[in-house]
Amino acid sequence: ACQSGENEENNGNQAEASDNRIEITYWYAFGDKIGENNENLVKMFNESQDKIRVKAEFQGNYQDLHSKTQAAFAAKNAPEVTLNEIASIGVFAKSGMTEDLTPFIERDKVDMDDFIPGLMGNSYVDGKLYGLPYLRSTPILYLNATMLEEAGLDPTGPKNWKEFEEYARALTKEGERVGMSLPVDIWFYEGLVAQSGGQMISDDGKKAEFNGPAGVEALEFWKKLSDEGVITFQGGEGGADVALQDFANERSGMRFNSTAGLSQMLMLAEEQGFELNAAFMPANDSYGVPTGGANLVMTAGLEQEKKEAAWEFIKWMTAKEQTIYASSYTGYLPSRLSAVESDEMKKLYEEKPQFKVAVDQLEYARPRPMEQAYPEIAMILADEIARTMLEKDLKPQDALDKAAEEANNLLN
Amino acid sequence: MAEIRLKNVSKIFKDEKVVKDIDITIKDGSFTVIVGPSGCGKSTTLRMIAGLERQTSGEIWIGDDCVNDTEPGKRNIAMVFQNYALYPTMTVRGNIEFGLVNKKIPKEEREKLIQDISEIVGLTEYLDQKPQNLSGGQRQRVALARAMVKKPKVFILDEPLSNLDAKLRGQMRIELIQLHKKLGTTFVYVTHDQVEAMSMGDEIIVLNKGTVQQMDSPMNVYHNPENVFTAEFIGTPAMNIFAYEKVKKHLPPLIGNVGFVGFRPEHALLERMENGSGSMFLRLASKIITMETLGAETIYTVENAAGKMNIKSFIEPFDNIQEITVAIPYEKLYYFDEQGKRNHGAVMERLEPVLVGGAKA
Amino acid sequence: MAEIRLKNVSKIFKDEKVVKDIDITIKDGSFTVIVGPSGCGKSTTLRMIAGLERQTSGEIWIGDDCVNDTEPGKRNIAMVFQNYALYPTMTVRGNIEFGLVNKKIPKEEREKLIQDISEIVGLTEYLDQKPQNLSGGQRQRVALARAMVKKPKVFILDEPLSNLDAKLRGQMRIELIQLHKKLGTTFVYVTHDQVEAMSMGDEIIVLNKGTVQQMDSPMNVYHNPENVFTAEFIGTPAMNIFAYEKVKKHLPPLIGNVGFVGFRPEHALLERMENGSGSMFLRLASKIITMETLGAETIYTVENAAGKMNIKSFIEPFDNIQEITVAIPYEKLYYFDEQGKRNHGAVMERLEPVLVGGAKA
Amino acid sequence: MTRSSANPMTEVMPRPKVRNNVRSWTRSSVRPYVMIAPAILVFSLFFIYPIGYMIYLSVLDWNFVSPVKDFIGLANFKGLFQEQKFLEVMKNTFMYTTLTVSLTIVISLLISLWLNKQGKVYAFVQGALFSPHIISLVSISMLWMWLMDSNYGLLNWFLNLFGISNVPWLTSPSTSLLSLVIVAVWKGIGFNALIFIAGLQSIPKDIYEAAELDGTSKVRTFFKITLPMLSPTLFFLTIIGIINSFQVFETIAIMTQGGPLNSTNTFVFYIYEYSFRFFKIGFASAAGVVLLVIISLMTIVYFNILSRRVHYQ
Amino acid sequence: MKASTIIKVINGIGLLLVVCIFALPFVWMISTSFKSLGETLTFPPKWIPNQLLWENFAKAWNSGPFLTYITNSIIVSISILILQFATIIPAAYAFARYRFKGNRFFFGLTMITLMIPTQLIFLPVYLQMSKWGLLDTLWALILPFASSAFGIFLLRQTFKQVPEELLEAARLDGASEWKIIFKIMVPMAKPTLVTFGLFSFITHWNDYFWPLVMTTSDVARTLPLGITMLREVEGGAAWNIIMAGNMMLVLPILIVFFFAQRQIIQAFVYTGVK
Ligand SMILES: Nc1ncnc2c1ncn2[C@@H]1O[C@H](COP(=O)(O)OP(=O)(O)OP(=O)(O)O)[C@@H](O)[C@H]1O
Ligand SMILES: Nc1ncnc2c1ncn2[C@@H]1O[C@H](COP(=O)(O)OP(=O)(O)OP(=O)(O)O)[C@@H](O)[C@H]1O
Ligand SMILES: [Mg+2]
Ligand SMILES: [Mg+2]
Repeated sequence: ACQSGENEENNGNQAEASDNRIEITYWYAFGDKIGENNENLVKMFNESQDKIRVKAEFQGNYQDLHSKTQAAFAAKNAPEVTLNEIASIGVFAKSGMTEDLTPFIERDKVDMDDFIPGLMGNSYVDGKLYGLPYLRSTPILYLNATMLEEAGLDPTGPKNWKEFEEYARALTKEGERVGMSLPVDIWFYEGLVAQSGGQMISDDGKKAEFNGPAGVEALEFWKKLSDEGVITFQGGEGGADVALQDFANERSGMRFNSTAGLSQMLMLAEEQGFELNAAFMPANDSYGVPTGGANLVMTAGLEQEKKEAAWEFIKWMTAKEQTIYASSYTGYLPSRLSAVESDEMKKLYEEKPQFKVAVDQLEYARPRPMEQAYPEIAMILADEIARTMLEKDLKPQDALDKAAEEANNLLN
Repeated sequence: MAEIRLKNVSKIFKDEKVVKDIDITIKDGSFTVIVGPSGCGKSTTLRMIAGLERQTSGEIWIGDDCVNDTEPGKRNIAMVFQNYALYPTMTVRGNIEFGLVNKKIPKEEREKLIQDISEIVGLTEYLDQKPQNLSGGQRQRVALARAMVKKPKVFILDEPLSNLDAKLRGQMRIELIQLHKKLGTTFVYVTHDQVEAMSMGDEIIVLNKGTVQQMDSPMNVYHNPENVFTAEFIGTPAMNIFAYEKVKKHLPPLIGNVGFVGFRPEHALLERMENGSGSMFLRLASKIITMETLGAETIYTVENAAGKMNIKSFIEPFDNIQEITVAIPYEKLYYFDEQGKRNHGAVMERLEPVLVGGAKA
Repeated sequence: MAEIRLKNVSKIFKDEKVVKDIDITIKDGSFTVIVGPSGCGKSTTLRMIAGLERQTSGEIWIGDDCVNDTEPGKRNIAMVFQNYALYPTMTVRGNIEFGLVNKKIPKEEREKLIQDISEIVGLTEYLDQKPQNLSGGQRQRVALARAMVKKPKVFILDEPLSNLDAKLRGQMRIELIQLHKKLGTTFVYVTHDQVEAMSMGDEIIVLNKGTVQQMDSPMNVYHNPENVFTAEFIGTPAMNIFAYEKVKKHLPPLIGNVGFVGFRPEHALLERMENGSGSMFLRLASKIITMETLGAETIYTVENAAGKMNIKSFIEPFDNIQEITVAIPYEKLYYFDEQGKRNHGAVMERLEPVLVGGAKA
Repeated sequence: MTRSSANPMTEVMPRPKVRNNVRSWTRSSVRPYVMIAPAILVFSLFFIYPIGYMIYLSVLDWNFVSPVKDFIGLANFKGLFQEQKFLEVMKNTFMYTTLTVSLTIVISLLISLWLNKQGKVYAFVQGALFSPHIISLVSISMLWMWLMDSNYGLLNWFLNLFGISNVPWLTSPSTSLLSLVIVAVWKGIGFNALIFIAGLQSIPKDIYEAAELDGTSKVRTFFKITLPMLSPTLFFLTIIGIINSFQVFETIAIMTQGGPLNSTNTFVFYIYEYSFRFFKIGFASAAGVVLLVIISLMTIVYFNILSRRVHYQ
Repeated sequence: MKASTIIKVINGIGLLLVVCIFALPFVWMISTSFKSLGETLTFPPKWIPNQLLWENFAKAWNSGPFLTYITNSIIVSISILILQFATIIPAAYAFARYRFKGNRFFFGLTMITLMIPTQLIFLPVYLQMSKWGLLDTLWALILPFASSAFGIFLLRQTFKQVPEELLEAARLDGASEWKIIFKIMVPMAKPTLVTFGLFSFITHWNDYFWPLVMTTSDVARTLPLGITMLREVEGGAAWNIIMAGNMMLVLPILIVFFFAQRQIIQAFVYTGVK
């Protein structure tokens, strides 16, 4: 219809129209910097060779992207390459919507050891590789170093739960500020469970395990601090925004958030006039974090030619140079060891050491559950956690048992 | 210009026959008025002629064509509606022009026609107004102009003046009469208003419950009604009609089948009690119940052996008098049979046979 | 029951004074009719009496109370509106009951009142109908019942019959007269209709442009108009009025300031050309323009030296005659000064002074 | 002009005219169908057919992409009514609808009584009142989410000025649904008030005058005259309100995602969530069918009430 | 006298309050669109930004092909409007003026569609569109809304109020049915059509869900999608930019409305929504 010249800078895909390049489509989520990054990379890819042309198309947030991929798959016009939020890799793979990449890896002898192991947990389903890490993140602990110092605390932050508790207490001034303000987000809870040595779902994917000792301990820890008033939970959809605002307004001294927000946080801290530090999520038995973000996947059932093209593109996107580019453009994690060690990244880490924290923390990264029912389970669980915080008398164990019961129903 | 013939035309709505085998010929160039009580089928008859309603049976002829299957727009008929039915979104010009455009008459000719017509009805300066900015009379004129401009063979007007006030109605009445004279087209006109019917029509059709009661000239309908219905319907106040039984003893014996006797309110004389003598009069001792003085005339409602009756008098009203004698000349009496049909043959036995009934026409 | 007095009452809308210093007394128990052309302030006057509109200046008294500051609901007035203004969402019963409930009249009493009233107006069987299911006449009765049931001191009726058809109007007119007799309450009645005004009122107020032209009994207003406006306004066809100049030479010299001369259409005689002689008549050679035959009467429009005039005749219509003499008895002539005010003192010089003007009342 | 001369003419009547007429007759009887055809075609293609498809899906166990479609009869429906969450969703939907519709109507009726006046000022205020209606729900949701922020929102800041402590708004299950209702009411008042004003203006003035003469108090006039006279408008707005409330989606998707604790999850969002987040097409379709049944019942009730109970002039 | 002045003052304050309650959020929106990111987060909130950051608008504008979005929005909204007029006018006329077999059935069908949420039906429509190859084209955004049950409903009410004599007069004037519709009925229903047109335009101008589902690339995307894109960032939303974007969405329609307001009230007085 009506394309104007306006978007040429964004779309590198409408250059010379009628050559015999293979056309493939690539869907991505999120706009702003992330969107620009995608568009730029695709443009670079299209310019880097003359056999394949990729069309990059924005599809909303991860949920929108997934829904639309699914609908498009049913309508048989799915994009060749798309993103799977890592917890959904399993769903897509198991319902046959994504292609097993293992043969390509083996054929092209891709050096799988170069990918940071912590990020690979969510790439395999039933032992087969279904996606390669692309824009990935983990939660980290953001600290208002200025405030910590004022309170006489070490600005590098708490190392374990005990210290975290002390920090939170020390930072809290009733009615004025709290130690940490955070949304009810299963992602963080997964971290705490991992730190306590447990996991969310059993290995065979048939049973909920978050109501085991590790899960209960995590929730009890949260509930204790919440009841005490040194951390506050922000319910609802806007919870994350509130937590951010609390932190920005110095009404909380610490914050859990994705590494993806680091650039924005640095900017904010500067504007608000405080120093920002980043640290590992505190350890309990050990450190431990889930990862986030999305992997690149190929949709199933493509013609051979398109398959090859799609693979070329995925391979290129996850190569070292592109990883470096994406990481420095967006603040997401670099997914390759070689990238982390590259000069570019090293330079960046020197300037902004906060970025390094997340990479280092990856050593303790755990895969997220990938069962088809997990989105629903996560919601049930989040509800129960929120309820635990609200209802003084609700025992964490009971709440988790209830959630687990529903989860088990869904898993079988 | 054309004659209209209805041949055995009937109309059934749902299960009700509202027009019953009407069989009339409306003369070419006549001004025919249809009167009758509400719901008697006047509008339905007009609408069948116009083609807005299809007759259930029978034939309708306009001039030499049977129009049974002709669309309204093709019948060469113009209609003026009770509430004008002007197109509110068009100007006066647009209203008049609309029918012409549909007939695909070229622009110049249209312009000229509109110019002419609007001069005739005196609307030239209002041509670019919307109807809602005009007064009742002006709207009426627009409706007329819209009808006239099509040069129809027949004009149909369904109570066109009933929404106007008395003064304007009088004025428009005269204009319509003059218009009819000028155009010479057949007019079929429905009205509720006695005065309109009497003063405008060459021919009056009295309708009741879907059947024609009488079709005649206004004077004949007034002075020579064919039945009780027409007699009572035409004239204000209505003709006084009472059972023959009740006045039998006051009258010379009658030859012929007589059920009812009637007389017009203005034909009775009112006499003071005392001088109640003289023959050739039906005399009834009466009591005055109410008296309406209307300037030039006075209407008395009186009660007597025959029941209540209205008397119209042009002389100065009697005040303070209750008892009175009503005297009706024998020759002003009308006779009807039990079915309410006029009995023209009824005569008084003891007198030399006179032509009974007041009519001379 | 109460007398109504308006003392110097005026009403200004925006910048326009639509009622100008009206100063009248409406007699207790009278049936007073207000007539006047459209927009002359009739409704406004009524609405001020009812309290729906506040007068700009002056005082309104009902009985012994100055009601300037009394709410409409407290003035003990009932009003019947032109389009009835029935509450469409309530049944007939609800409509009648509504005012009573406001007055906190107990249920049983209400029931009885409604029963009585609905019998009087003949609505008993329609009590549970909604107004929209009733005919025009029935709605009118509901409006009356609603007004009557409150037993008001004053009834105000603003063109209550104008939406009814002729037959029904005649009937309701009689019902209203009887109602007034029965109740004996003061009625103030606005109408456009001559016949209503003349036949119903004890007293007529003629209003023009917000000022009272004449207030008198119907007969006096008809036979003894105080000015050209009243003379022309009352009577159908209207009084014929022409400039004195035009007939000066046909009349004996007059003493007094005379600008206009008039006569009622029914007071003129029509004579065949030949026998145009005899004194004591104003004779004008005329040409008949149109002739409307209305059964009992014929109305001629004639043209002569004085202009166009209407003549009403109760004799058989002349056919085929164009030239005619109109003869008006001197004593039936009315004289007005240049401002249109009646000159009662004008007399003919050469004759013994007679009481000029046809009126005797 | 005698009868005998007329009869032959009837017989000579040219037949073609009749045939012509037959054609025009058929045309006129087909005409209404031709006229509604485009609209009905659009509705069939884009509304009726999908509904049929949805009904078909509701008896399947299918994840939408896999080739396996198991027919499971009414199992989805059974599952639906056994699910605590679905019952909550029904409850939420009804609560939301009832609250939204009744509050909107009551408030906008009061406002319209007040603002039903002529003049530039009133026209401006009416315009301001209506303005939320013309703005995208997406914008509105974003705006209100932020106004209702429990710590930093303008709303709480404002309440604090009056010494009222923070209301949790969207973040607590006890206030979240109410918060959505507030947004819907805020958005709906202008539209409703506008239509009420139109309704008020079409009530004849003399009825009020008659009531005044009957000595009716203002309150009684309102309940006995105004309200019944407004019943068609009231009814129209109620039904439109109910339809809109049943369809609420954007505000929930943007402001709460059905939470917290499922407290704002309503029909449409639930259906959307189940089909697209949890890949349970059959299940979601079953919920859709339940919604459809409710909607159809409402339609029937609507038409019946319309033809019976409401006052029309 | 005094009491009436007090009432006037109270009334005035009331009016102001109403304007505030309904208009302040927009003032807030405008204010925010000029703020810096930090300012949007401060508490207590600031009404007037320290400085007007016009670049927020530039930023919002540059975050996507907004010219395309706007053109698409206009094309879609206007095409829908035209198609709707073309389909609802004859349909409403037929429903209002003809008695035909199935009248009630078809009208009932129409009314049911009025009550069906799009979220319920988009999936099969999506599959259909895909079959026809219309996905990600403006057709997919236009065709499903080529008719409107609400429009038919409103217009039918209006048409029903047109006196029968008017149509008969036109028939006697030799006008065809179509001519009657377009020369008599449509002009008489103008206020209703304007109102419906405005509502339809608002609805489709603002529609978020349908374009989101039916489009996969910027070629066919509309303004609301462009705006929401601003919010879809994993880190945290930049409210100043979002509000700047929303301003672009809201302003045109706000302007249109202030011109059409009188007509709308009129339309409802006429139809009485009966
Ligand atoms: N379309 C219709 N459907 C059913 N009945 C009808 C229809 N039109 C008229 N009628 C009935 O036919 C009868 C005659 O109606 P018509 O309108 O011809 O009366 P009318 O003489 O014109 O009355 P009015 O003086 O009140 O105008 C009435 O009983 C009326 O109810
Ligand atoms: N509310 C009002 N505002 C402004 N002018 C008004 C108002 N009501 C009446 N008028 C004007 O006052 C004058 C008198 O009106 P009123 O209604 O009293 O006339 P009327 O004699 O009852 O006329 P009609 O016979 O037509 O009913 C008219 O010119 C009218 O336009
Ligand atoms: Mg009729
Ligand atoms: Mg009046």
